[in-house]
Amino acid sequence: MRLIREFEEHCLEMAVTGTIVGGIHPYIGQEAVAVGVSAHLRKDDVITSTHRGHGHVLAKGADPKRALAELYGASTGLNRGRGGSMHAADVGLGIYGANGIVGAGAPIAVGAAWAARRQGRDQQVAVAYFGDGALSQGVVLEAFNLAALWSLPVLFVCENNGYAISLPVDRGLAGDPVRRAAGFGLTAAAVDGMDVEAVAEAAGRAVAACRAGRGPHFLECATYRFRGHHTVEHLMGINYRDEAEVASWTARDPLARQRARLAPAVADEVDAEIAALIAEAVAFAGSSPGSDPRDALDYLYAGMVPTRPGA
Amino acid sequence: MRLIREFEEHCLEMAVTGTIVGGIHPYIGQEAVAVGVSAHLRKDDVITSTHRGHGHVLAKGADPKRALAELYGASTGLNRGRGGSMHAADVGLGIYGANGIVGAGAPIAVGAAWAARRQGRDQQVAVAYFGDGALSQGVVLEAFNLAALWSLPVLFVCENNGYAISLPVDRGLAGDPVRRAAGFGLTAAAVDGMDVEAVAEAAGRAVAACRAGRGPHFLECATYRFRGHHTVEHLMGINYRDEAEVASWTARDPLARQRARLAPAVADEVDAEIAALIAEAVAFAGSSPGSDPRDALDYLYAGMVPTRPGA
Amino acid sequence: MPSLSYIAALNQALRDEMARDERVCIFGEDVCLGLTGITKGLAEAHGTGRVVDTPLSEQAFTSLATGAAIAGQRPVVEFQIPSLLYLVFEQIANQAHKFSLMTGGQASVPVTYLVPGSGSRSGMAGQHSDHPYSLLAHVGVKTAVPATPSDAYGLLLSAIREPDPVAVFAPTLLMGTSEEIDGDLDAVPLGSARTHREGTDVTVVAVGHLVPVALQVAADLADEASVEVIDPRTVYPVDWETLGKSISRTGRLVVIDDSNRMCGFGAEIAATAAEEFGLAVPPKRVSRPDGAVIPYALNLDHALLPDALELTEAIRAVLRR
Amino acid sequence: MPSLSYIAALNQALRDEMARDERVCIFGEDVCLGLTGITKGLAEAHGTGRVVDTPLSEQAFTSLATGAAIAGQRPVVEFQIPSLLYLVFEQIANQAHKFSLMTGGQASVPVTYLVPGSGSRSGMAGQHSDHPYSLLAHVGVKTAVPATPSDAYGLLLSAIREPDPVAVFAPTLLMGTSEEIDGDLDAVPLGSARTHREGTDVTVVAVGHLVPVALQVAADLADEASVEVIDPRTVYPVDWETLGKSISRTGRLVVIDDSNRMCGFGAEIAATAAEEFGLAVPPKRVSRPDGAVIPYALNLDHALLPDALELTEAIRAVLRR
Ligand SMILES: Cc1ncc(C[n+]2csc(CCOP(=O)(O)OP(=O)(O)O)c2C)c(N)n1
Ligand SMILES: Cc1ncc(C[n+]2csc(CCOP(=O)(O)OP(=O)(O)O)c2C)c(N)n1
Ligand SMILES: [Mg+2]
Ligand SMILES: [Mg+2]
Repeated sequence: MRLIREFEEHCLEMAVTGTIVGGIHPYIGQEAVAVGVSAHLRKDDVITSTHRGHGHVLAKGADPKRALAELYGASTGLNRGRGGSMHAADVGLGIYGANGIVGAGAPIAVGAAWAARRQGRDQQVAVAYFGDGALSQGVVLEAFNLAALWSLPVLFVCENNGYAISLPVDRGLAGDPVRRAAGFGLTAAAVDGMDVEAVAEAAGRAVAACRAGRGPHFLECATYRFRGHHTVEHLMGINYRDEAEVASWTARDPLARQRARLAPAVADEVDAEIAALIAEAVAFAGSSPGSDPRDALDYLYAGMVPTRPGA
Repeated sequence: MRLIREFEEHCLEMAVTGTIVGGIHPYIGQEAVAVGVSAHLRKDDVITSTHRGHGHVLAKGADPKRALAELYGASTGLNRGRGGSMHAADVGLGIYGANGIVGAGAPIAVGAAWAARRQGRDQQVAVAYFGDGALSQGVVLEAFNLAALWSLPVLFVCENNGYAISLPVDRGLAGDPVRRAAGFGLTAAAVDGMDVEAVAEAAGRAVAACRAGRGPHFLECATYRFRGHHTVEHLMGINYRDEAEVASWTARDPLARQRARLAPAVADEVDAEIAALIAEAVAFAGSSPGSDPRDALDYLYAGMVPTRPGA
Repeated sequence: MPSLSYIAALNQALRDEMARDERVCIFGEDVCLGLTGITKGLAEAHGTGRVVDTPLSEQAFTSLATGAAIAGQRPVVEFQIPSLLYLVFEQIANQAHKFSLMTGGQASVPVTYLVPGSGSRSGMAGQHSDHPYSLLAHVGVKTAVPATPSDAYGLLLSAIREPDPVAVFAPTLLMGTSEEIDGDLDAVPLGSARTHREGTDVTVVAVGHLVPVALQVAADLADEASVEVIDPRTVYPVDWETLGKSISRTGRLVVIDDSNRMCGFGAEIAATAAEEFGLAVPPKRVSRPDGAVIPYALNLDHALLPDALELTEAIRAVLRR
Repeated sequence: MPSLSYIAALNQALRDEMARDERVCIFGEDVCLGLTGITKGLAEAHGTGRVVDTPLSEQAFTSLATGAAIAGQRPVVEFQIPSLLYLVFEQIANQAHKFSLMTGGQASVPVTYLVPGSGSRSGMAGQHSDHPYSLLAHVGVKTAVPATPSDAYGLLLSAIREPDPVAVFAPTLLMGTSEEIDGDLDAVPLGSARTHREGTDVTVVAVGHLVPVALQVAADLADEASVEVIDPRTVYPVDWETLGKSISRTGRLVVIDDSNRMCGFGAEIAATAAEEFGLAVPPKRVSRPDGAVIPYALNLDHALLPDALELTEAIRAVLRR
């Protein structure tokens, strides 16, 4: 959690300076979800992530150096500087990408689970992360049906942070998430997404059940983003959440709660380790080269490349 | 029901002779649904229909003469011969069209309901018909959410005829329809779709509740199509339903059941009336002119018409 | 002379048309807050009954607008990302667009699809940087790409008043621009091009944010050549008359637009010019490459976009022939 | 010489490739039954683990194929109606197509989108009669429209083997055709045109079911003119070399294809020819009209489709110049 938090704090600064272009969707406040879930994931398990993906990607094991280099647009980045924040991926680690389109990752995860079963990798699971807003997106609901129908090992993790940009969940969603998911035959539960141990426990049960062939699961994690939807929000000075609400959630900071459970010396040690990792990542990303603009279309096709230039 | 049945029997013949091109999706067997629901609809209520739409359209009050003329491709048809079976509409009667894309009508009905409320027509309802297959279509599920969220006067009528073409409902749908709909906050119920009085009773309750502002409703009607999915199926000689199953459902023919409830003389009178109506429709459609091919692009735009020809 | 920004112009068009016509209503994500700037203040002015925040259900609310339109409303639907048009392509191209012909003219679908922030957003990468107006033009949806604040005002007004579906793209690179306005703002008819600069040697057809680029290039080249710059304003329908007259006169054509080359808007202009307008020399297109996906890193992003340098070279090349 | 039908050719390609490559699997509606004919017998041969009947969830199963492809499968996705591509445009254009570039080449998405019964189905009306291959070409998805059974076999084989997404359209009007085959069937490379008839006066570029139409017209005009008929076979990528050589030689071009005129495939061919291939006279396109919606009545349906008569007139017109 500390790694994600520090990584993002650094990104927030770099988004202001313009080293990171396009801004980011900060995950700060939601770290317990990605970390609690990932505690049960193996390297060959697959995840699909969202526009708010740094936490998922790092928790699944992506190298912070290459993740940061990606955000710097460097050729050493996870995606060689082609993807940036919203598309960060490490396919070799089963990270099938953050995604700029809400809900788009869910059926991709179902596909990975289908392939795993087809290929006899029975123990493998796929995790689809998405927000509360994505529960109104048709393709996500279609994906629920496919996963349940074919009893695939998919864990759908809904990070309910209360808002889809400015839309409160009760103005976006009729009914409640768990009941909706259950209506598709998913085994569904809710958990406190501000407590990494609670998430880990619930996710552990769900992942084990998936691995045991007991079909897809759905986990609603009640959480909160401490920052704006996207870094540009701060510049715009818009506001749709009241201060008391924000304060009541920041008081439940998952990092503080977890720190309180650790011996202070251990916590300090973790902090120091993380600080070193971040420093290393910053140095790496900062000294990494960009790409030659003549290579802007590299990787467009894996097979025959038919592309003509624009002029 | 008799009108729909006879209308379609005639269409089946005409699809074989080629007078009706493109074939039809016969509604035969499902008549109780459209008729039971429509018993409670007023002229200004709106419906959206499906590829299997003749029953819905006729039950809502479309003129059988012009409906048949449409299928003959005549300029006197409901859609002036431009729409055919899959797009038959009578907007003046609130019939916003059959639809060639499964599930596509559901959000259109929600829009009509939204507009009715916006315009102060509080008593008006909108009915969206669709099949069991459509319950797996994202846009239908999104429409459920919008209707429930905004508490709109929409009745979703799911005609569960057991199959989406060759796919049995239990191989297409995880969970069951009523539970799925309820998961979106719809008031949901199931009814015997082979009994017009049962449908009428359930639909009556639902429509009244919609008119009273008690939000959207969902009605699953268990029914069966007595024929193939589409007339072309007969030519192809494909088969995916076993004979005993078909027989068990045809034994529950909604027309026969209803006839048994009527005095024989009354039933005979209805039959005679219908026969006359059909004869009139056949004469009308058969003597109606087609359209001039130079007018093939008429109605493409209601406003400025910018179209250039293809050669 | 008051100054009008591009965003304010779109906002004003919505404001005026909502005041004039009760039937106009707005659907979209975060439209009450006015996240994109375009709908700012409208919920306060007209209530959340007419300015409606939607859940992330683009497909359903796009067709909801269709149903509402048939029932007598004049909905405007805002999309936060240009590629969301892909998500609702069925609802626009196969439902709304076809309703009028399929019903034999019983009803049409007066919906406006508003796409603020189209084209590259400089660092928003592959899924947020498309400019898919050529797709809508291909299927026959009327489509405007206003290049100036006053055109933005006037075209949006016309779009809302048109009885058919109309898409309006507001390119990201114009969202921050302003214009001095003298006189009243007025509706701009769909299908009417605007000749921004007259010239005799070559016709440059430029779309959206590339109109100011073309004007700058024309000014820079003033000593070398007399460049006519025309903005079609709507990419469908195209004002063939204005374009044809100019191209027939100059005999030379360069078209610059920000969609992919293959089957893009530039292809249509070049093809029609070649067929009908008596070109003296081969035309040239400046566009994105075939099948372009915009990379994240800024220098790579920019490398794929049509720009002033490419336009300059293209103009020089057609003049050399 | 055995006779091979178009449908049987597609079926054979799937059969052979499934036998050759374990990773190939099929998703779609009613594919086990083989409703469209193309997948007939495959479920029996390879099991319902590899030939998978899907619910009506086109968007989810299209992206499911994407996920499965990244995970090592080679899915073929069948769509029952050409306009279902609109419904999944997001999943194809914004997800599958972009994955390779966006991830810096970490993985690509080898999925084949199979569209049997494209174009008019004679009486299936507005929503079942489109031919939207130009849309895929515009966004950069490799797209084949085979005109003969042997090309259908060979192009589908190549599509499945290609590491990128590829769409294959099987026009309705060809589904009933057959061809005498001598020798073995083989893969046909994407991006390789086929010159069906050599000629010296004019180049006709024809797509899909309009290839036999063009050949018939060329034969009928044999006394008047020497007509070269080329089938690009893939509308993206285009075999510019073959087309360019022919057009440069004849100096005259007519392109006939079954998509809408505006920004369609014909526009691209005409534009590129005008730019690069040294046309002696203006080119001509034969296509559907701008924004066409196919009406139900057969005579109206046919009135909007490109046909032999229009092609004959277009050829005569370019020869007259
Ligand atoms: C399909 C789609 N619609 C709209 C957007 C624009 N958008 C990006 S994030 C977002 C809100 C998402 O809310 P939620 O799913 O709750 O995730 P959160 O941002 O709260 O993490 C919106 C509307 C998008 N990217 N994709
Ligand atoms: C979105 C979409 N997918 C596929 C099709 C092809 N198709 C037409 S009807 C049908 C089955 C529909 O099943 P259901 O909804 O149960 O209605 P029924 O035919 O049983 O009345 C299919 C797959 C279509 N028209 N639209
Ligand atoms: Mg949220
Ligand atoms: Mg059914």
